[in-house]
Amino acid sequence: MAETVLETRGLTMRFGGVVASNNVDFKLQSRELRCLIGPNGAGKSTFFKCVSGLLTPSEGHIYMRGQEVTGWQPHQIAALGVGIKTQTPNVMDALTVFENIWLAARRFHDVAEATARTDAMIARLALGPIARTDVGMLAHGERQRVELGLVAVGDPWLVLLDEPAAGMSAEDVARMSEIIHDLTRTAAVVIVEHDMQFIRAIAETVTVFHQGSVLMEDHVDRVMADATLRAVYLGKKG
Amino acid sequence: MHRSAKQETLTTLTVAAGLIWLMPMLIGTYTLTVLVIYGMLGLSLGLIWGFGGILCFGQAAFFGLGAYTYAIAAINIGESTLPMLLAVLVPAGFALLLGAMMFYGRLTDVYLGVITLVVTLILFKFINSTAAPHYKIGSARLGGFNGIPGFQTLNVPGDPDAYIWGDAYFYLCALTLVLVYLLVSWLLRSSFGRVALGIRENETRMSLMGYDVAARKTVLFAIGGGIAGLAGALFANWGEIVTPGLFSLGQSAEIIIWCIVGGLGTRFGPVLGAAGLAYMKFLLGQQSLVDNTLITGLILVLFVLFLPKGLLPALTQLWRASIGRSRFGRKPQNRRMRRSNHG
Amino acid sequence: MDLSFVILIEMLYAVATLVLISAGLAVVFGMMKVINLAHGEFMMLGGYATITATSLGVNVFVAMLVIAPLIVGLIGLVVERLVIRHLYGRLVDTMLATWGLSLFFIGAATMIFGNTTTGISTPIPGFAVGAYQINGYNFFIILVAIALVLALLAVLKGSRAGLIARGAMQRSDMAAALGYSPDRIYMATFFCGSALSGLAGAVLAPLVGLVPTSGGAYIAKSFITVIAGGPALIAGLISSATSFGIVSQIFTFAVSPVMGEVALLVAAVILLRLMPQGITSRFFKGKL
Amino acid sequence: MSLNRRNFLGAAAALTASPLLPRAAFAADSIKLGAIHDTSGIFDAYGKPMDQAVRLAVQEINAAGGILGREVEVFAYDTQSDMALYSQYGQQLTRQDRVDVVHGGILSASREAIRQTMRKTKTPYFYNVLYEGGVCDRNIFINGVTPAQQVEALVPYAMGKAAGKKVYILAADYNYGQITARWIQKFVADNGGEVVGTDFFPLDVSDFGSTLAKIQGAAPDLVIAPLVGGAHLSFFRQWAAAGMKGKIPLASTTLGVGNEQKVLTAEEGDGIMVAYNYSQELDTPANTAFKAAWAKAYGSSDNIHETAVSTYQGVKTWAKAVDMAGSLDRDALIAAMESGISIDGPSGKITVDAKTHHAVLDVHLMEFKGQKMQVIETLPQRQPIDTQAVCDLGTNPNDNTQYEIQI
Repeated sequence: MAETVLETRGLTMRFGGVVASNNVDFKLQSRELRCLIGPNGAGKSTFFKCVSGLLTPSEGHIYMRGQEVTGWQPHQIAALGVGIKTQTPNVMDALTVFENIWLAARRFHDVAEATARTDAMIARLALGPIARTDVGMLAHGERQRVELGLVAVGDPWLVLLDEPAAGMSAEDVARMSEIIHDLTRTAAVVIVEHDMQFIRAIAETVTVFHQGSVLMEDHVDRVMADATLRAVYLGKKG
Repeated sequence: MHRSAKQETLTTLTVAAGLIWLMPMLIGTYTLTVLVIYGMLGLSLGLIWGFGGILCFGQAAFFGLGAYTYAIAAINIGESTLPMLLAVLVPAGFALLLGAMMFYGRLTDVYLGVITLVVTLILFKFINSTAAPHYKIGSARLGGFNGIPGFQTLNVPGDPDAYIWGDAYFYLCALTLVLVYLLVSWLLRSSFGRVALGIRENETRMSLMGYDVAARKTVLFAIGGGIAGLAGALFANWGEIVTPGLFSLGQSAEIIIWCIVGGLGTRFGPVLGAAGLAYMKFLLGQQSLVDNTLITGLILVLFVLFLPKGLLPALTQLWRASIGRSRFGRKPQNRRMRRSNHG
Repeated sequence: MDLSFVILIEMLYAVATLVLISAGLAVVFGMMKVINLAHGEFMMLGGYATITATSLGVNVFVAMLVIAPLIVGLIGLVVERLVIRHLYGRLVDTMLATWGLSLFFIGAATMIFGNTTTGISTPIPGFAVGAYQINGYNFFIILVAIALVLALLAVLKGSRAGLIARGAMQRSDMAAALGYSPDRIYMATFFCGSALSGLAGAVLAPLVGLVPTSGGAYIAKSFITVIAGGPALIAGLISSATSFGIVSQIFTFAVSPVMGEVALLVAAVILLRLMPQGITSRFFKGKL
Repeated sequence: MSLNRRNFLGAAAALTASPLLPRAAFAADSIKLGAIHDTSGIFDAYGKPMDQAVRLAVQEINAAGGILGREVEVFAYDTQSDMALYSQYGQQLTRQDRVDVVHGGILSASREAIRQTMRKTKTPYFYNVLYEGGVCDRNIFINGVTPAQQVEALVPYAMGKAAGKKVYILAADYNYGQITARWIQKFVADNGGEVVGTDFFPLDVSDFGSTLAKIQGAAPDLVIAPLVGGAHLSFFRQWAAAGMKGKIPLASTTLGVGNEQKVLTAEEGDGIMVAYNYSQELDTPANTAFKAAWAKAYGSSDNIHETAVSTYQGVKTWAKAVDMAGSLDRDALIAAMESGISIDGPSGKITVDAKTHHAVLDVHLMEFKGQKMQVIETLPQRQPIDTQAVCDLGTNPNDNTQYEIQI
């Protein structure tokens, strides 16, 4: 019986008079991979920020592995063993690749163990040649990969990724898919994504957001075939 | 990592010993003492600003608090050991409270600047208006604008009549600075220091990695406050009087200028900037052709415009560019100011 | 009755003074996101410009309202060209550079005018309210502050230049896209901001003894007022000046002028702790 | 500018210790006089003329053949209105330059910053400034007026000019102001008056609007305002601007020390009552000669003020005592100073009080008129009664305290 690692009940977020996220109920089983899609302004990013602690929801509850985490700070949520990656590459530019990943590992392990895990992660991500380079000097795709390394090195059981494939080359996207699949061996993964190509490549179940609410939730192929969705998605996005 | 740390400590000790031996032949020890103390004060801001990204417009508050704590405690106790300790703990505690208030309130850059500036002003205005006789802590009158003179100066622990002053006091201050410097180096090499660097670079990312950013910044801020307090106590012993001027914005400004000129993100830069600029001010007091404030201001503007990284990083880069390239063929790769020695 | 009227006037005067000393800083910060820490020294220079012009025989009101703003505005223009424009987008660096400029101006003024206190006397006589004599000049300051706010409103809302400026305030690239050089806009804004600082310094000059370090007394207060006001220029300026002015005057009358100043500072700390982005980030959203 | 250059050259010459002037007339080694004043920064209005006074006095001494046949050489430092630099230059003077005497210090804080250094190194120290009184230290000589000397004379005179007996006090919030306010309270009571309010203002307060309202609420017959510095000057402006002048008379123990009578307009200043040891308007031969000498050396005598004159007189008194002692030995000098020595300076006769090392001097009651301090009446040879009440170096030569005089 799979454990529910993430659950929201009646999650609502208002900004002034605007309801960005409206009464969202959401459930995620362990080692499940779920993509959140929807047009711009559909509320998926707001949902993501609420779950990762960057925003405190106006109403509703968030549970992780059965524990209520509503209103927790991001660092408290991350400390549970949740890996989070925000939209734009979010790394420490003036530090080297090694230092970036080492800092993430050090949060959960002692110095020797953190160093060993960092080396392993660098090898796994094929970052070896640039391990001693400042992240600020790297290309966009490499930075995204480094950030994925930060997320993965802590052995999370839940991973939240906001547009991991944005602005990447096809080659980078392929490598990214591989890493994400790797992650699902130990963790449940939530991905907010625009890139349908990428979603088709990796997703099974997707949740579609529209105007702050969950419009539908189904297997990717059925969702893609759905006429309502087409109207919503393509109508808005053109 | 261990080897390089040991090597660096050795280098620090050698250079320090050389300077402590050489400098008294060039400059009077009395002046040197205050340069050393300012160096420590510069280092305190260099630590929290250069390595923690916390721009504090009120470092003088901790400096003044350390000096006043020492003076008040020394008058009441009549022996200097406990007052010295208090002079570190009280400013550190104050910084801890202030830091917690600011960082848990998620205040950043400009807003942080305003709060630290305002708190310094409040302290200054308060201390400045304590001339009336009822402002007393124990048997120590706060003295308002005139400050507190005539307190017990540093003595050999346990023996209040064995004063440490003159040359001995210079060597003591210099040694203390070396110790603080090594302590800061150790701190920055430790995981705590590396995390602080990470926070300086990207707070959000670090908190998403599970680090309690507010707590870490608060602790770093308190350490900086404690070092500034120590410098303040040493300064009180040197000047044998404490005045509200220690809390002034002008004093805060000078500390910031020292760091900018010396080089942010380095440990030695702020020390160098502090000692160098303070000595320049001392020399300028012996002429009256050009106003000293004008020169200080000009230096600050020129550095921000043309050498924003400060002297030390610029010199290091120059050194690497000329010597480093020819001998090791390694290109300087750091975009910003810091180098790390992991692994 | 007389006393309460006097207190009311003093409160209005305190608010007006805060508006006046903060306006220049607020314009520059609101439009350009530049904190000009030499603002106090611009005020000091405005004071000296007034005194010098008056001693050369210029009518004191002309000196205060025309000559001082013009001269300080021009100084600001030079500063913008030489220093500020190299630092756009680097908030902390501009703060440090303008702090350096502030020291530079103090030194320069010391070399030119000396440290001896100078000043001019108030050009408006006092008058009686019941048993109390009131400084008539206070009314002049209140009037100038009101006129200043109205003028700012008119310019920002009513004129083409204001429209462009507001656009630049929101997004600097948009103004550029519309064919206006942001460089020009910034230059003009800094000129206006400096001129306002000069005006404030000039208008306040008759009330205080002027020395080259006079600016220091203003910069902290205006800095606090502007930051606590938050993103909306005029609404922020008025709301924070009003809150701080009233708080400080209550404590001034109840306790002492020092406690008034301390109360202002404490209020600022509490306010920023509660509303880290300033008053108008919570209230008056999207207003000017 | 020429003045600045002279200062600079003077300092440079002092530093290299090789004056270019012909020195054949003097014995081989000169007498070293340390001078330490704020000649830049916010206190330079006080410090610059004091520095000039030292140089003028030394110039005159050397022109008359020096002291003990030796030339006097000035070692001057500018403390830039920074208290930390006092400690620094104080050490420089005593340890490095090894001067024979130090004149200087302006604020009480600056005096306290160097007093112990002077005492430890046995360097005689002359503090030539009016101050709050109470310093009791055998190594220091002070020739400025203390509050009791001023207030004792000023209060009865000012109260005589007032319509009633109610007095309001506005004082600078630091040591000097606090102590002076207490002396005013005492002398007001002694003269049968009543103090209806006392307010203290830190030195940076410049807005007195609320204070004006408060004073009017209390409706006093006389306001005495020992306010200090540039910011406080605005009180006198705002007082006049509100039309209070002519309604309630005003007295001060500080206004005019920095030549403030020249900054206020005649309309603002006229009628304010003060009491000092010196006014430029003193019509004595000594003062006329002094002003002429000053004008000859510095171009104009406009910037002479009380502390400059005190400094001038301090140097002259020291020179006389060294001559009398016949040596530069500190204890011989102190003995000579304690012998009841006196000089006739621009401000009148100055006698050293052996018991306190303070000065017995003339206090002149004055009123501001047309940007000048007109002398109304001279009270000759007033004793420093406040310090005398607590300090007796004759019976207790090792005393080293600044007493807070209980009134």
